[in-house]
Amino acid sequence: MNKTHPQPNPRRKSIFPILISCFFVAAASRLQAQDSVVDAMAEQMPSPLDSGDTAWMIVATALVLFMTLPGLALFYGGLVRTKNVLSILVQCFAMAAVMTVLWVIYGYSVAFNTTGMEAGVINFHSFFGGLGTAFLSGIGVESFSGSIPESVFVTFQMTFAIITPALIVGAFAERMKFSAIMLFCVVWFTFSYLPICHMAWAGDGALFAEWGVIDFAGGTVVHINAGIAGLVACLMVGKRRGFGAEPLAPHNVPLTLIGASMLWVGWFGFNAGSELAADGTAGMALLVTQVATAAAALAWMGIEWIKSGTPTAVGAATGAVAGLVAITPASGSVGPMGALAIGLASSVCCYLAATKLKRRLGYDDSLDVFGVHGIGGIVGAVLAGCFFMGEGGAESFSLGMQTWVQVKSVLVTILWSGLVSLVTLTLIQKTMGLRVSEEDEELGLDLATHGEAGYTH
Amino acid sequence: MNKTHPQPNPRRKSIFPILISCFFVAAASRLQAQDSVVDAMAEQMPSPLDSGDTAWMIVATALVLFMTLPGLALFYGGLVRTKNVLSILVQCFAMAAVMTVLWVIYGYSVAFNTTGMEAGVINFHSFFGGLGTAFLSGIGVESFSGSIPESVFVTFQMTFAIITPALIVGAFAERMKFSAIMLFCVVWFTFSYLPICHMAWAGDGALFAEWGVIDFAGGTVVHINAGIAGLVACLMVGKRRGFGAEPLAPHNVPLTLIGASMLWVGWFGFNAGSELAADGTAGMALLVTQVATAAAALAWMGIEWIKSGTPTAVGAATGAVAGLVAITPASGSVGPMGALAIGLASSVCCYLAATKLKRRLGYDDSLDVFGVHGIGGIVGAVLAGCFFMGEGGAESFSLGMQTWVQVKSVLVTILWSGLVSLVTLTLIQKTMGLRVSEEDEELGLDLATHGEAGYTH
Amino acid sequence: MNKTHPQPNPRRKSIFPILISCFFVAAASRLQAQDSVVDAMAEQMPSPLDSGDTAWMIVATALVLFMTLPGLALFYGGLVRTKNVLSILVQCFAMAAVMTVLWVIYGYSVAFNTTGMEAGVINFHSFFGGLGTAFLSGIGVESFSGSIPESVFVTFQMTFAIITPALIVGAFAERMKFSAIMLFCVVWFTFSYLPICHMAWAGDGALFAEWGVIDFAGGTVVHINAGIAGLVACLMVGKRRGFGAEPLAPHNVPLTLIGASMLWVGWFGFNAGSELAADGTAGMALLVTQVATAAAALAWMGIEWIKSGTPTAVGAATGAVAGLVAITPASGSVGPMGALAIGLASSVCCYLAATKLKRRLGYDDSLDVFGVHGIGGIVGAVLAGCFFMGEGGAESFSLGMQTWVQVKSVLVTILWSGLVSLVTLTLIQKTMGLRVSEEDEELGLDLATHGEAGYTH
Amino acid sequence: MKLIKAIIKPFKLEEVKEALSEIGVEGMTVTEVKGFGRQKGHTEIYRGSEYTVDFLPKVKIEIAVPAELVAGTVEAIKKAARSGKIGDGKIFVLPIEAAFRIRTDDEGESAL
Amino acid sequence: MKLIKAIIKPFKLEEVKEALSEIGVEGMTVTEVKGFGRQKGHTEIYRGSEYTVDFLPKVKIEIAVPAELVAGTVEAIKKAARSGKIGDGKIFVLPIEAAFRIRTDDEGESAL
Amino acid sequence: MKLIKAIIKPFKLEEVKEALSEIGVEGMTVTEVKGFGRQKGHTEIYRGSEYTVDFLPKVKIEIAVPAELVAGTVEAIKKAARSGKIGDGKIFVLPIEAAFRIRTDDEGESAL
Ligand SMILES: Nc1ncnc2c1ncn2[C@@H]1O[C@H](COP(=O)(O)OP(=O)(O)O)[C@@H](O)[C@H]1O
Ligand SMILES: Nc1ncnc2c1ncn2[C@@H]1O[C@H](COP(=O)(O)OP(=O)(O)O)[C@@H](O)[C@H]1O
Ligand SMILES: Nc1ncnc2c1ncn2[C@@H]1O[C@H](COP(=O)(O)OP(=O)(O)O)[C@@H](O)[C@H]1O
Repeated sequence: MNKTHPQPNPRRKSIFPILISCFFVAAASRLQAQDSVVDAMAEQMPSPLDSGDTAWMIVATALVLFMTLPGLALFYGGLVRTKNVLSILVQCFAMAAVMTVLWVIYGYSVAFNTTGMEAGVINFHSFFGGLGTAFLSGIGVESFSGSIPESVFVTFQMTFAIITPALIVGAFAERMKFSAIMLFCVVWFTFSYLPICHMAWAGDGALFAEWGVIDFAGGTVVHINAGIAGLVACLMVGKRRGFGAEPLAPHNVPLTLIGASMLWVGWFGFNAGSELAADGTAGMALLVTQVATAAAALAWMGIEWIKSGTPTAVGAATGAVAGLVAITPASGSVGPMGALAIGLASSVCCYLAATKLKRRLGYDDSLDVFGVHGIGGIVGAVLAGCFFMGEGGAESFSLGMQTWVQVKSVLVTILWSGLVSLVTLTLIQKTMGLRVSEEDEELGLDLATHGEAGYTH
Repeated sequence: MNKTHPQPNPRRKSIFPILISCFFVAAASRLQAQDSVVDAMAEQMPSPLDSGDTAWMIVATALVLFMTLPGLALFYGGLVRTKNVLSILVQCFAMAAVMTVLWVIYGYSVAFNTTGMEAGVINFHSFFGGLGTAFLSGIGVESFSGSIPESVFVTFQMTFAIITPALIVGAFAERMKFSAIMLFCVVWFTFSYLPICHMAWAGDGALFAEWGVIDFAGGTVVHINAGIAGLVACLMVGKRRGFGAEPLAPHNVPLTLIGASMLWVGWFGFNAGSELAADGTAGMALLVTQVATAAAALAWMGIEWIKSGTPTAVGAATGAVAGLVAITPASGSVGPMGALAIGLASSVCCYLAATKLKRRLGYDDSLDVFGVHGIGGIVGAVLAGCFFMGEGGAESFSLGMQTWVQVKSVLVTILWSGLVSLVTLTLIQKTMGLRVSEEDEELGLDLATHGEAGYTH
Repeated sequence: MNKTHPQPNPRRKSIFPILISCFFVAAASRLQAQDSVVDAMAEQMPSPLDSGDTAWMIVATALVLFMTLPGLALFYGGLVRTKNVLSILVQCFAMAAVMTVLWVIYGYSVAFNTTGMEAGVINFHSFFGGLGTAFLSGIGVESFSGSIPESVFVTFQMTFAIITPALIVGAFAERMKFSAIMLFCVVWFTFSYLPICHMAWAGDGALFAEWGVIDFAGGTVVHINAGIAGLVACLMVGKRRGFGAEPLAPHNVPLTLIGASMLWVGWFGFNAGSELAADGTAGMALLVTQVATAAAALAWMGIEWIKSGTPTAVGAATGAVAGLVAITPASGSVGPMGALAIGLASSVCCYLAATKLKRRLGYDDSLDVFGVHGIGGIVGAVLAGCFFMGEGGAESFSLGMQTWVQVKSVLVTILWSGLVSLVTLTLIQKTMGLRVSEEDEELGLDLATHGEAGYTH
Repeated sequence: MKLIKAIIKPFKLEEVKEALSEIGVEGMTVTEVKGFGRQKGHTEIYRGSEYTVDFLPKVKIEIAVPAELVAGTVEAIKKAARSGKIGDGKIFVLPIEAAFRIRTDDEGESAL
Repeated sequence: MKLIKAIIKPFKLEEVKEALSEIGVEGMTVTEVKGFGRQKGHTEIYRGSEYTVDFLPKVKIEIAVPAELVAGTVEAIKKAARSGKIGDGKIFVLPIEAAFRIRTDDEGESAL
Repeated sequence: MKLIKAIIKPFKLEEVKEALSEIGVEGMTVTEVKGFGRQKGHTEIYRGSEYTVDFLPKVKIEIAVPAELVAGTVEAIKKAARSGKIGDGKIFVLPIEAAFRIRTDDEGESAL
């Protein structure tokens, strides 16, 4: 909602490269001539650049990439068994690489291009952006998005497009084919990530924006979206061998804690960066992110302490992530006391989902993608409609229209992502198959798929 | 000394929530109406916000949190034995979570509220701040502290309040009860961290400020304060089983080196961030931090090379930390040559403390909290009174009044923290006990206290 | 080329301390008096400080240090065998410590002092800077370099001087004497790093600057320079015991992936930081760095997938680094499509070098310093002369004069670094010897040289 | 008394343990080992060099049993550990001359 | 010659080593193993699922000794390794038919 | 059948494996162990306290062979594993009473 997005720029269309043309050629042959007049004009206007905002957004971008590499990779990598640690790391690396390339080819354009959008009108472009900025056509050193260079905006948003599919892989860890994962994620990125991102953040005329949904940093776009995809996928891929019978315990909890800490720190870029400026709202997002996370970590450890007397390390980390997820959509509008409440609520709900619900229903969401990101995202998205902070710092709570609007956006996201995931995975299953052979699962994906062992003593 | 602190704000008092009222209710019901006039006035004044300073301080905050999670957690975690690695990680996580919550409830107010303070007057409020900003009452998106949002100042200072008690846990690693640790740290935070922080940084009327003490980034507040608490605690908790007889060697030195490196990098946020702005002083703090750290790491490795021919990895890391600690109070006032001298001096003193002194006196300060933070903090605090940099970059050395002022602040901190620690630990020992059972110590705290193993092969 | 460098400052000469005088004395006795008039004048001019640029450059400095500690240390540390992991970590730590001290003593001055330089004139000072800023003489809180404090510029450049020799150690990992490594690196830093850095970045009158070479962030200065030194060194030190016969497999691939991720994230500071400001060029450097890295990681994994069906984790990491290296010199002048091309090209070339070429020629460049940094740097430096981005974002490709200029700078760097390395290593070999004993190599450098084991279970 | 040494595939450990519990074998000692035999190792690739990993992860189980239980124990292990693929492992039987329980002063079969 | 195999609790290793040194046993080989027996493992919790860890960490010591030293060695181990709690471990004695020192051409008892 | 247990220096493993292959020994089981013997450990330093590491890393090889191959196997190991320095290790030969291949129903020497 607070995203500044680039205005549609007429000269972009003139050099729009045909999508299917090889990008290599595009790199070498972009036409230069016709832009000179427009450029000359641009040079006479005072630059909108704010160096402080730019400084912050470059760093925020680095922080969000840091969340995936190495943050999430380690968080997940530590939770699997020794024989599968590299499979997780490779998947996260591959996701970062593939999504980057797709983002510059068409992702950024489908997500943020505003051609054809109109305030108050719901049309095709309320769901999908146009292709006018495909290949980042027309984005140069002098292109701006608000007070920051558009290149920074492009890269910042790219890091969100990287982490979202990377989050999903936790749900079917330790058993899904690498090729199937990559194919699924590319399709899902195109047909679920990009449109939900567009609906939420492309500005006037986009579905959620028209509804007035509050999703500051990605409750629907990132967490619910990924959480639902994870749930569908783990149901379709099936349980790991030994699930329920053996412990399948994490092989390296310190790695998981390093990862969780990096997620925590990187999330400041995610949430406070979503303001796209270094100002009071960014500052408050920083504060409430910290408060919600702390409250959630505390709550999870507290529940464990009460239930079994042993507050665990994995619990502390999982609780922290549950808090981070839930504060995400609300981080631009709540105050510290609302953040405390959101953190506590999310931790309790995610705890129940990751333990009771999962056991009851018997699905093997290996690293609790649905349990933490799906549920935490829903809790946060809904509560973002209840808690508000006034200008003087006074906070209030209400259950009203905004809450209902939030619920609508949650439902749309659940259905959309669920449907895209279901269809895509069914097609893959019918053709190339989703799952590695029993033998490969037994040997471990590291050796079977990547021909490498994680550790050699 | 260079800290900008928020001015007391009359409207805050009107909505001061009673401390004991549940913060949950507070979150939902803060009154909004009466502030509107004041807010309207505020809006007409030009905003004091500097986006560059804000950008830097958001990042500095992230860097200081990064020092604790995962920095310190790994530095300490690698130094203990396999069976206790998670206990350290959980303690650091729990510290981050608990101190965050306490900080927003009352910590920030007790540390930085200036009600009742007067330049030149020593009174109760020279030691403790008032409760007017408890629950961060009145701090909104438009509240500023100097040129940055007050929310950022609150969070930045919060990260200092997190790392200080987290530092202490190294002294009694591998043997103290988790419940006793948490209780001790909460009490110590309230009665030792908050007042020393207030004395040093709350501005005119605060004890150290009145004396003219130089403590740019926390020599007294953080390092001496924690170092003394660690010494008292490890004396009271007693030695680890096997101390002196077996090696009790670090289980994973690479983890320790990762942690030390993160401390090093994060410390730029700690020291250069303490300027609260992105300016020449911050830049110089960056430079001198790097120089002192390098000199100290070099010195420690050099001593080892001379003594045994084997410069160790743990030695390099410990030396670096000794340098970082010592430059902390001086980082706003010395130049690069002074930093070289401080780094070398600190490394030599800490080396002697962590080896000779500890062996001579026979206490088991497991991870050298006193040896490095206590001693390094004292060296730095005193030498901060000796080395100065003039505006043109010229540096000078003198032993004079300033040195004496520094010594006074060191002594106050030692006595204050020592007393608070002694009383608190005695009470805990008498009631719930400080130490785990012999069996649990043997089994390891990970399984005994947290019901989890660090590594599963 | 885009580096802002400090103007020669007349008052600096007046307090130039004699290099051989003990720096300790220098620290204490810098003269203060004569500068007062100049300072008074300086104070009346409006400060050139831009807080946003300063904020970014402080962070960029932290990011580049982060690349070495812990980034590179872990990347390399994971790739060696268990028994040598600490040797790598200690070498990286020691490099950071030693280069910092040398940088403030004379390095910065030899690299960036502009005394005696004149546009259009090639003389001694086109290769070596003067000693006027040795001991950072005259650099104070009010010294600026462009819009940022000179202290920040000094520290930022220092981090480049740290990582470059640290890169080299990968070439002769697991077998070279620690003392020989340190001696070699000190000499090489003085006679190869400093002059190449001066030629490229000291501004008008410097060799590469006069030629019009494009080296935005260090293709020649850092990567080719280090890659060639690595090649010469690994040839002279000889192969590891068992090379060719046994696998000598990495002991901890997750460590390597953590390190590679940190290199990736930190590299934003390296490349976007080389703009020395938070502006559109920095933003574009951020974007193209990300794109080239992703393309290269993808290409490496793709090659492996095609050749053996198993895209490896080490391959993904190595590919990413190959992309990062190649985009470095070009990151200030290409656009995203050029970056894609450079990333792909580099990955293919480095893959061939690290596998075919190395096997064909039979040298043991243990961690592929030449294969990735040398070759990737050459690919990037040459292609930086071929791809250009116009102001409106249009990109073009040409093979012309600029390409030839780039090739010349590459050749100079290869010859210069090769010669310095050869002479230095020959002298060391003749005197103290380059290599540890067979027994020590067998036992592992950790125990043999550093008296410590990496892991204790 | 005899010492039964069985070398099996790691993922069969749980099944073997259960099979032994069923026939009343209450104690055993397990070691992670690397096996070299007819079973071919997989191929790993490192920086373009292929090499075959000869040594495969196996698990060694040592069980001290009274002589009369040897046949049943061996049978139980064979059944539980068999996957039918090459590399399933071996069972060796060695003589034990004396056995002691450290905690008590039990000796011989009562120490098992 | 006999081979003494002792399975003990890990934290007793130092004490056992010292006890053996005292009676003149100069060599031994130690392996980290996992034991399964009467001693109950602890309970771990992972994401809300409790499970009991059956296999406990133990240390196996192998010592080759001349037949006449067996009794003394067993006694020394028993004394040093006993904590009196369940799970203290076992000692087995096996026959050795030949022994060699690799470095020299010593055979039999002189090889020990 | 006999069980040959050899304790050697880790870096000799490859050479021993090759020597055994040459004389036709096709199977073996390898364990990482720690050895205590005449060979002195190195000294480590931790925070100013020196201590000697007594236990040195060794590798234990277990090979079941028909009785008639014992002499040749021992010889091959001795030759390949000898460095001539203290700590080269030991070879012990123990009797095996029965052997089984898990995959098939082979027993005795045909199971090896
Ligand atoms: N002669 C032997 N002595 C000791 N261990 C052996 C011997 N032969 C095989 N092994 C062990 O048994 C394992 C399986 O043997 P292998 O020949 O691969 O298959 P199979 O058991 O199907 O014959 C090996 O990995 C090794 O650990
Ligand atoms: N029959 C057996 N064969 C081999 N090892 C055994 C056997 N029984 C017990 N052990 C080993 O001895 C250890 C201790 O045995 P346990 O039954 O727990 O207690 P105790 O030694 O007090 O009887 C076990 O963990 C296992 O390693
Ligand atoms: N009596 C013994 N029983 C079992 N293992 C032994 C015995 N003596 C030595 N070893 C093993 O053999 C290794 C080498 O023995 P050591 O006495 O150091 O040298 P050497 O083999 O040259 O005599 C030891 O580290 C240990 O693992």
